[in-house]
Amino acid sequence: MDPVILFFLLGFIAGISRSELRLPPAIYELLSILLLLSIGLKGGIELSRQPLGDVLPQSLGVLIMGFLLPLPVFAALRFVGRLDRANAGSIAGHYGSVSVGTYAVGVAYLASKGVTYEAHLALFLVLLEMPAIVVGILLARGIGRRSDFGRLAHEIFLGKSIVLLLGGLMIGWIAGAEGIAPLEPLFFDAFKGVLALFLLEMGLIAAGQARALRERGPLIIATGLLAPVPLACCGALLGWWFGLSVGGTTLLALLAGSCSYIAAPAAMRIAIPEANPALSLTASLGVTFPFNIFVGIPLYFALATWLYGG
Amino acid sequence: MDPVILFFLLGFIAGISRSELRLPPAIYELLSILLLLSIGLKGGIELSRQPLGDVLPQSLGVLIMGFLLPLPVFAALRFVGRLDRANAGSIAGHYGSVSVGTYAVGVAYLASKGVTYEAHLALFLVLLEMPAIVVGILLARGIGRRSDFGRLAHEIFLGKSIVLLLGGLMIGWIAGAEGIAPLEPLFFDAFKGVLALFLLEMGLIAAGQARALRERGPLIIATGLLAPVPLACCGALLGWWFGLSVGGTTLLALLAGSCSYIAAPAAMRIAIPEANPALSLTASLGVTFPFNIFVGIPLYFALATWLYGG
Amino acid sequence: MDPVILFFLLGFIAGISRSELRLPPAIYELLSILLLLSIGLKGGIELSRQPLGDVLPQSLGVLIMGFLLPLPVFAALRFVGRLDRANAGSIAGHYGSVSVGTYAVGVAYLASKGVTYEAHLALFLVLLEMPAIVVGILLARGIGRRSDFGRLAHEIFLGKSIVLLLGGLMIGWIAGAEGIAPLEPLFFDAFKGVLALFLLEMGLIAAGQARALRERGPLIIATGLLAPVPLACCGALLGWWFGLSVGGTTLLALLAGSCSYIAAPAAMRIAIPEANPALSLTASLGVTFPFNIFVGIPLYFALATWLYGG
Amino acid sequence: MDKDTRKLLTIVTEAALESELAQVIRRLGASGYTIVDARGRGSRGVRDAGWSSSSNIRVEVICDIETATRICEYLRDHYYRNYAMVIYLSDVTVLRPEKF
Amino acid sequence: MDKDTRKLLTIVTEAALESELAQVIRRLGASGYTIVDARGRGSRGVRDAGWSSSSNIRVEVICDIETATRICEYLRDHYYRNYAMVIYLSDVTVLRPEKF
Amino acid sequence: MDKDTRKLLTIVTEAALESELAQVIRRLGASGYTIVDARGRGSRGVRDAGWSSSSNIRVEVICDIETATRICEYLRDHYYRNYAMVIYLSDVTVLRPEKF
Ligand SMILES: Nc1ncnc2c1ncn2[C@@H]1O[C@H](COP(=O)(O)O)[C@@H](O)[C@H]1O
Ligand SMILES: Nc1ncnc2c1ncn2[C@@H]1O[C@H](COP(=O)(O)O)[C@@H](O)[C@H]1O
Ligand SMILES: Nc1ncnc2c1ncn2[C@@H]1O[C@H](COP(=O)(O)O)[C@@H](O)[C@H]1O
Ligand code: NA
Ligand code: NA
Ligand code: NA
Repeated sequence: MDPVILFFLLGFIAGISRSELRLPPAIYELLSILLLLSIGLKGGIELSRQPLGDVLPQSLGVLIMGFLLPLPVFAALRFVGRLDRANAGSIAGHYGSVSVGTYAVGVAYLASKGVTYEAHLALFLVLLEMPAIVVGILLARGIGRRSDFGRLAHEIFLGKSIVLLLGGLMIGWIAGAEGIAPLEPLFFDAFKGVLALFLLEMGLIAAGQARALRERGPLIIATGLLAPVPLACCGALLGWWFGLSVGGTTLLALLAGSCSYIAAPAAMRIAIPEANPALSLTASLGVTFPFNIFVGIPLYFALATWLYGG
Repeated sequence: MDPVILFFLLGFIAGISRSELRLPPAIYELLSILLLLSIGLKGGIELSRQPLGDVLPQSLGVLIMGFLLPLPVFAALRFVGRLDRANAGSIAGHYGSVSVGTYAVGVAYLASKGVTYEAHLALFLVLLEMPAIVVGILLARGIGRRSDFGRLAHEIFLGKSIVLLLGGLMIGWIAGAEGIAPLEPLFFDAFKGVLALFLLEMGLIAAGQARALRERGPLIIATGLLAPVPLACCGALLGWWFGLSVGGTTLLALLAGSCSYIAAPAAMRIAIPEANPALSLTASLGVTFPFNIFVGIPLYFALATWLYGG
Repeated sequence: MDPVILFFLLGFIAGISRSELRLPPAIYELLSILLLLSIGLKGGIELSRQPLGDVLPQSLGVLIMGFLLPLPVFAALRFVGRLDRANAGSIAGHYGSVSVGTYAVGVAYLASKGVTYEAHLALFLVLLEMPAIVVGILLARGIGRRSDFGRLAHEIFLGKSIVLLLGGLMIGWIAGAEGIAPLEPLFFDAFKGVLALFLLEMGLIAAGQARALRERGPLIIATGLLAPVPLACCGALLGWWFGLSVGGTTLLALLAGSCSYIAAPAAMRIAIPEANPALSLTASLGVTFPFNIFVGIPLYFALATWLYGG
Repeated sequence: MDKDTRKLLTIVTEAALESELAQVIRRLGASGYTIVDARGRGSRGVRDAGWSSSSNIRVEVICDIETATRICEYLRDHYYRNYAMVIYLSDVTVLRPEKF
Repeated sequence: MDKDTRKLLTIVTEAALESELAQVIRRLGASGYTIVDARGRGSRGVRDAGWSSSSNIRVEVICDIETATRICEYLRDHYYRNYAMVIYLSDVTVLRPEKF
Repeated sequence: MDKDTRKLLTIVTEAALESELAQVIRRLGASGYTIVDARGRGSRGVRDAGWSSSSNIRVEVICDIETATRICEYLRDHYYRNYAMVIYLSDVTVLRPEKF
C-alpha cells in the first residue's frame, strides 16, 4: 500500500484514540497551498507542450458533466433519502464538485504504478470544481433570491483553491518546463512528502468526522458509500468516450467520484445557510474520502483498464 | 563544528541579547513533527531490513534501563539536593526520559563523521521515552491516587512524540526503503536543514531558560551539568554489553544522558501539578541540552570508542 | 519572464480582485526567515573562499553610501514635495535602506541569465540595511531626544533581518561550502520555490497597498516611481568604481534602488511615531517593489552592462 | 481625562461570517471593531480552530446603545436561525468617547 | 428583543489545562465556552505563546450565577495552588437567554 | 470565596507596541497582563493580522482604580496622538483579590 495512505491511517488512528497530535491550522494551510500549486504547475507545464485547441472540446464535455453530476445525487437524497431540499442540494453540490486531496492520492497511485495520464486532467480538476456547486445551490434555493449571486460568484471563482489551481496552471503554461525547473525541488520533488503530511492531517480531521457519524445516522453513511462509484462510472465512461489513456480515464473517474471538502463547504455555508454543514462534511470527509483512497482508486483503475479491454 | 550547532548558538545569542527574532509556534510545531517523522521513518526502514526477533531481547534491556534511570537522579536530588519529593520525582522523570532534538544532533554528528549505527536505535528512542516518566510520577506521588492513571496513560502513550515516532517507525517498516523513496526529499534530504531551524528555535528557548537560571539557583545548574554523564555511562555500558557498534553505543549513551523537554513536561504538569515546571525545564533546556550537544556528544563518542579499545 | 515574478502577479491579481487567498502570518514568517538565512549562508560560503581584507575597503565605501542615500530623498520630499519633516525623514530612511525580497529576485534574475556576481554582495546587503534608517531618524528628529537611542539601536541591530542575515553569513563563513552541503536541500535547492511563495504573499500585500494609493495621493506614487532609478545609479556607479563584475554592479544598483519594508517600518514606527506608516509602506510595497522587480532589475542590468561598454 | 460610557457588544460566531460581519457592523454605524480567532463549544457542538472553516471568531464592537441595538436586531434577523452565534452586551467606560 | 443578564466568567490559565477545563465546564452545567490563545505575565512570571506548553488560554463562560459559583469553587479547590490561573466575573446582557 | 471588585482595563493597539506596553504596565504597578493577537478596524483604517507589523494586540490588565487611571493617563500622554489605540474600562469581580 502506498505509504502516503499509511499517513492517513496514522492520523485517523491517532484521531480516533483522541491523541493530542494536531497540525497547526497555518501548516494545514501551507500544505494545501503547496498541493494546489504543484498540481496546477504540473498541469500547466504539460499543457504548454500541446496545442490548446485539442483540449477545448473535451473541456466543454467535462464542464457539462460538472453541471449534471449533482442531479442524480439530489434526486436520490430528496426522494429516496427523504432529505429536506436545502441539505439535499448542498450535499449534491459537494459530490458534484471535486476533492484535490483525493486527486493527489490518485496521481501518486498512478505514479507508483508507472501509469501515465493526459496533461489536461489538472485542467479538468479546475473545471469540475465550480459548476456542481452552482447547480447544488440552485437545486436548494430555486432561481429566486438572485440578489447575492454576485457575492456567490466571487465566493466561488475567487476561492483559494480555484485561484491557486488556475494560477499554477497559467504560470506553468507560460513558463514551461525549463522555466519551472528551479521550482521543482519545492513543488515537485517534495510533493509526495507534502501529500503525506497533508493526509496525516486529513486522517485527524476524518477521525473527528467519523466520531460524529453516530449522530448523523445511516443516511450519511449510505450517501458516503453509495454516491462515489456511480458518479465515478460517469467519469470513466466520459473519459473512455474521449479516448483518454487508462490513467486519464482513472483520474476522470476519480474526479467524478470524489467529493469536495474545501471549496463547496465554504460556498454552501454562505449560499445555503439553512443546510447543516455537519451533514455534508461528515459524508465527504468521514466516509467518501477514506472510501475513495482505499477502495475507490484501485477500483476505478480496474474499471478503466477493463473499459480498454486491458 | 557542525553547522547545525552554530544555528543553536545563533539562536542562543539572539535570545540572550533579547533580539526580536522568534519562530512562530506553528513553525516550531512543523519542525518537530518533521524531525519525529524523519527519525521514525529512518528507523522503520532499517528495521524492515532485519528480523525483528534479534531486536526484542535488547529492547527489553533498554526498557528496563528506562525504568531504572530515574532512581539515582531522584535519590541524589532528594537526599543530596534536599529537594522536595514532587520536584525531585518530576526532574528524575525528565532525565530518565529522552530528548529527540539531542538524538537528532547526535545522528547528524555521526553522519558527518561517517560513523554508522544500528537500525533499532530509533526504536530504543521510542522505548526510552515513557518508562522513566511513569517512574518519576510514582516516585513523586507513591502508588496512591490511581484514579487518573487512565488519563495519565493516555497522556503518555498518545502524546505527540510517541505517536509520530511510532507511526513513522511502522510506516517505514511496512513501506520499506523503496516505498519511502518518494518521501525522501522532504523527510531525509531536508532533514539537516529542518534540524538547523529547529536548533535555532531551541537556542532562543534555551536563552530564555538560561536567563531564569539566576532565580533557579545552583541546584538546577548542578543537576543540569552533573546528571548527563553518569546516566550516559549506564547507556554506554548497556550498548557495549549488547555488543552494539561504536555509533550505536554512542547514541544509546546519548539517549540515556539526554533529558526530555517535550513529552515529560506535558505529562508531569498534569500528573505532578505541585512540581514547579520551571525547575525541570530550566535544567533540561537551559543547561543539559546545550551541555549535551556541545560537550556530551563528542564525549560519549570518545567513551564508546574507548570501550571498544579504539 | 521569470516564473517567480508570475507568482507576484498571481498574488497581486488575487489581492486586487479581493480573493480570499491569504498566507497565514506564520508561513510568511517562515518564508522570510528561510530567505534571509539562505542569502546569508550563500554569502558566507563565498566569503570563506577569499581573504576578508580585500572586502573591507569596499565595505566602508558601501557603508558611506548607506549614510548618504537618504539625503537626496529627504531633500526632494521636503522641498519639492512639501512633505512634513517627520514623514520625509521616515520615507528617506526607507529608501536609503534595502529590500531583501527585491535582492532575492535580482539574484534569481542573474542566475537565470547565468551571470555571476561577487560573494560579498550579501555582506553589502547587511551593511546597507541600518545606516539609512539611523540617518532618516536623525533627519526627522534632529539630534535631540537622545534618551531612547539605546532602545533604537537595539531595535535596529537586533531586528530579525539583521540577526538572520548576519548569522547566516557567519555560519556560512565558519562552516564553509562542505560544512553547509547537508543544508543545501532546504536552504539552496528550495530557494527559488520559497521565493515564489514569498512573492505570492508580497503580491497580496502589494495589492492591499495599491488599493490604498488613491487616498495617499500622487506624491506617494511619484516618490515610488522616481526614487529608485537615481538611487540605483549611485549604486551602479559605486559598483563600477569598485570594479565589480557586471552582476555585482547590477545587484549593488538594485540594493541602492530598493526600498525597505521589513526593518525600516518597524524601526520608524518606534523612532518617528508621528510619521504616518501608511505613506512609506504604500510607496515601498505598492509602487517601488513592483517597479523594481518588473522594470528596475532589467534596467539596472542594462545600465551595468553599458557601464562596462558591454 | 474625559470618559464616557458606551456599550461593548461581543459576538462569537463562525469564522465564515467575518467579511460579511465587518461590512454589516460598519454599515450600521459603528466606528470600528476588533476581531480575535477563537474556538469553543455550544449548542451546535464543538467548533475548533483545528480546521479554519470550522473555527470561530470573537468580534467586539464599542458603540452607543442605539447602534448596539441595531446590530443585535440585524444579526438576530439574518443569522440566528442558521449560524452558530452568541451575543452579549456589557457597559464599558471609554476614553476618547468622541471616537465611538 | 428578549434579553436577560448572566454572569461572564473569564479564566486565564495554562494551555495544558484546556481539555481538562473543557470537560469540567460542561460537567458543572455551563452550556458552552469560548477559548482564545493568549500570553501574559503574572505571579508565576512571563508565560509566552512562543512555546506552546508554556502559553496561556483565555476561557470565557456565560452562565447563571449558581453555575459560575460552582465552577469558581471547583477551580479554586483543584487548580489554584499549583497552576497559573486568574479568574474574574462580570455581568453581561445576553440575547437568547434560553441558551445559557 | 473571598472576592473583590477591580478594574479591567482593555487596550487594543498596534502589535509594535507590545514589548513597550508590557514594561509600562508593570512599571505603573499592575501585577500582570494578558495579551491576545487581534485584527480590526478603526479611525486609522483596517489593521489586519495578515502582516504582523500591521496587526493589533488586545491587552487586558486587572488592577485597582488608581493603577488603571495611572496607566490610562500614561497611554494618553505617550501614544494617543500617534498610534492606533482604543482603551476601555469595566468593573470585574476577581477571585484571590490579594493578587491584584
Ligand atoms: N455558554 C457559553 N459561554 C461562552 N461561549 C459560548 C457559550 N455558548 C456558546 N458559546 C460560543 O459561541 C459559539 C456558538 O455557540 P452556539 O451557537 O450555541 O453553537 C460556540 O462555538 C462558543 O464558542
Ligand atoms: N493583573 C493581571 N491582569 C491581567 N491578566 C493577568 C494579571 N495577572 C495575571 N494575569 C494572567 O493570568 C496568567 C496567570 O497568572 P498568575 O497565576 O498570576 O501567574 C498570567 O500569565 C496572565 O496571562
Ligand atoms: N468602535 C470600536 N469597537 C471595537 N474596536 C475598535 C473600535 N474602534 C477601533 N477599534 C480597535 O482599535 C484599533 C485602533 O483603533 P483606531 O485607533 O481608531 O484606529 C482598531 O484597529 C480596532 O481593532
Ligand atoms: Na465529484
Ligand atoms: Na535520559
Ligand atoms: Na535603497
